Amino acid sequence: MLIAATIAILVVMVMAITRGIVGPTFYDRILAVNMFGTKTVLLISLLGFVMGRPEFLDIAIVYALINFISVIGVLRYSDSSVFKLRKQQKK
Amino acid sequence: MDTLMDISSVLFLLTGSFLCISGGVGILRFPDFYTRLHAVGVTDTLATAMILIGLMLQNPDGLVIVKLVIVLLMTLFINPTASHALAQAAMNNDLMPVLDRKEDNKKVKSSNP
Amino acid sequence: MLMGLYNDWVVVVLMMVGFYIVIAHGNLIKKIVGLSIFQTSVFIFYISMAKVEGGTAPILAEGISQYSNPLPHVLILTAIVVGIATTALALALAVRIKEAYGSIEEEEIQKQDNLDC
Amino acid sequence: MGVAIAIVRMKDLFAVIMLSGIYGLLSASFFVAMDAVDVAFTEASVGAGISTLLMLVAISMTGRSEHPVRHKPVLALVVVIVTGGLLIYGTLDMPYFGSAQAPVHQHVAPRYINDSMQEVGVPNIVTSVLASYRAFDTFGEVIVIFTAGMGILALLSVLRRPRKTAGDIARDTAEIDSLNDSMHEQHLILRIVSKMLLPFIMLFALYVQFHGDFGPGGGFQAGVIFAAAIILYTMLFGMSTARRVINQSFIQFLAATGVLLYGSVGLVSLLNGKNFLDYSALSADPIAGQHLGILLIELGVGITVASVMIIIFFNFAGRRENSQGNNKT
Repeated sequence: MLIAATIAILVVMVMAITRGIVGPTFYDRILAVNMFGTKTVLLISLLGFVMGRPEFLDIAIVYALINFISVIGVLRYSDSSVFKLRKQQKK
Repeated sequence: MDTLMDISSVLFLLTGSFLCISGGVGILRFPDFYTRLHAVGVTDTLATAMILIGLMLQNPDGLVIVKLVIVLLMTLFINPTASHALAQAAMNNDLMPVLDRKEDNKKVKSSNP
Repeated sequence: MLMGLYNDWVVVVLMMVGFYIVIAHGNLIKKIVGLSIFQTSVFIFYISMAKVEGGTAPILAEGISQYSNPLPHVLILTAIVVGIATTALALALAVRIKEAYGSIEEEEIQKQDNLDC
Repeated sequence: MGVAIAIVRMKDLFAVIMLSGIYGLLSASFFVAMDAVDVAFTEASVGAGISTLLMLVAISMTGRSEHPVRHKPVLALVVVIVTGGLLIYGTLDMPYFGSAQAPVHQHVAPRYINDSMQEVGVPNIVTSVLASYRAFDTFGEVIVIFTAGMGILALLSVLRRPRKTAGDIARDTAEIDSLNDSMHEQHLILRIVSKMLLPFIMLFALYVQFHGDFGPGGGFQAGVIFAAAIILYTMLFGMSTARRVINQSFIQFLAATGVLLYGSVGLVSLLNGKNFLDYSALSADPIAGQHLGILLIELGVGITVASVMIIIFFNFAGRRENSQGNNKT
């Protein structure tokens, strides 16, 4: 059962990567990264159980936190006026 | 009691996996950013909760459960916040949703250079 | 029979991707990304070397007799943190180059240098 | 897994950075699958979080588009293929994946696995090797990190800008403050949630720091997580607020303190008549001495890593804000 869930998550990860590569706007890419992060949290906690040593959940916690921080950071620095200016110049 | 735990754990895990996959299909198939965000934002949180609860039922060991609860709380706080921030940033940078009809779409684009 | 080596091949492919980026692209930031890919391939190489069939993570617990090799883990653990420090240094250099030359494309920088001479 | 990663090499820079973030996450889960939990821990916090952020800040300063003009990549491709072919030919002599007879597992590793419990008394072998058997290496690594921090300080330091008059500074800060205020109103929810999370992140970093003897974790990881917490604060509340909380010179002082703490532990054991960094000299009971030594050393490592990361980030972000301010005027 755990294995089935792991496989499902791997499939979803592949989907997220596809969106991250295809993604027309960069918000799509950020979304893909965010989703990928949450899936990694799940994958790591599942892997811990599959391998029979579930005490390594610390890594999953770190992931959840770091994922949040990196999404915020990406938004903070892509929201910047530099990007906006460049966009207007292009148009 | 054990079988009950097992069955409910399997049920939770299955629901979680199903939600995960539907979110994955959503992010691939939906036409624009906001619908994709909707698909992912909604399913992700619930799927994570489901799978983590399923895992909790698998192993009734003290520290592990505490850590799982921490992960669960973190995701419950973080995921909606991240989705909110994403949507707001996209909105602020004039990313318009794809509308229903083609003509509408053109109008929006022309009014929004 | 050759399937036992697939991890090495993954590493080689990754390494070559990183190498290609470094030598074929002119953009300095892209080069740094390529370098970090190269670096990670080396990490994966070490870690896959440390894996022992049937072993678990090298944290002693009761009832487990076989562990993976801890030595490569130690080397890579420090290498990752040192790697980020050096990457940051490289990025800082790129930023300074941008400020001095107004560009981070290798060719343009070279052109400007030639003009100066 | 590797095949998916091979696609990282295209698109414009922003996409490249995003994909390298995904790549970091992917390689970290790969490390978990390979039993290297400590390494996965580090890669999770470093590869996925901090390095992506730094690259983003860097491209926000240098511009995000890459020039398409490239002189023939054919030559490069040939070089790459030849090198790759040779390397693959070389791998044919490698031991198979996961075999326990590989030469790597024959030399010192069995001793570490079998004896570290008696000699060092720490269940996490990675920590015991890192901080006790190979403490000298780690000392070198910490110094490398410290030096990198110093280098960035030298390259990007904001203090070397031409002096402004007091009026200019006041106007600038007022401008930045108003900019920050408008941003804060936008990000009200983010701010509140992060404010709630921050103490937990810091608490978790301390847990990782001091639990490193028993589970995955240690100074390097804890330092990075702690720095990540501060970086989150800086991103949401603005540089000027963060500078008010954490003084730049204090951070520089801390970075040096970490290295010195590490070195002085070695000196103390030297003065007590043992080898440099031999902790059994620290206490009458060798095992207790080892524990104390590892604790102190991890603390030194943690302090240095955290403060160097904060220095790096502050300098990048401060540089960026400065250049933006200059563009405006």
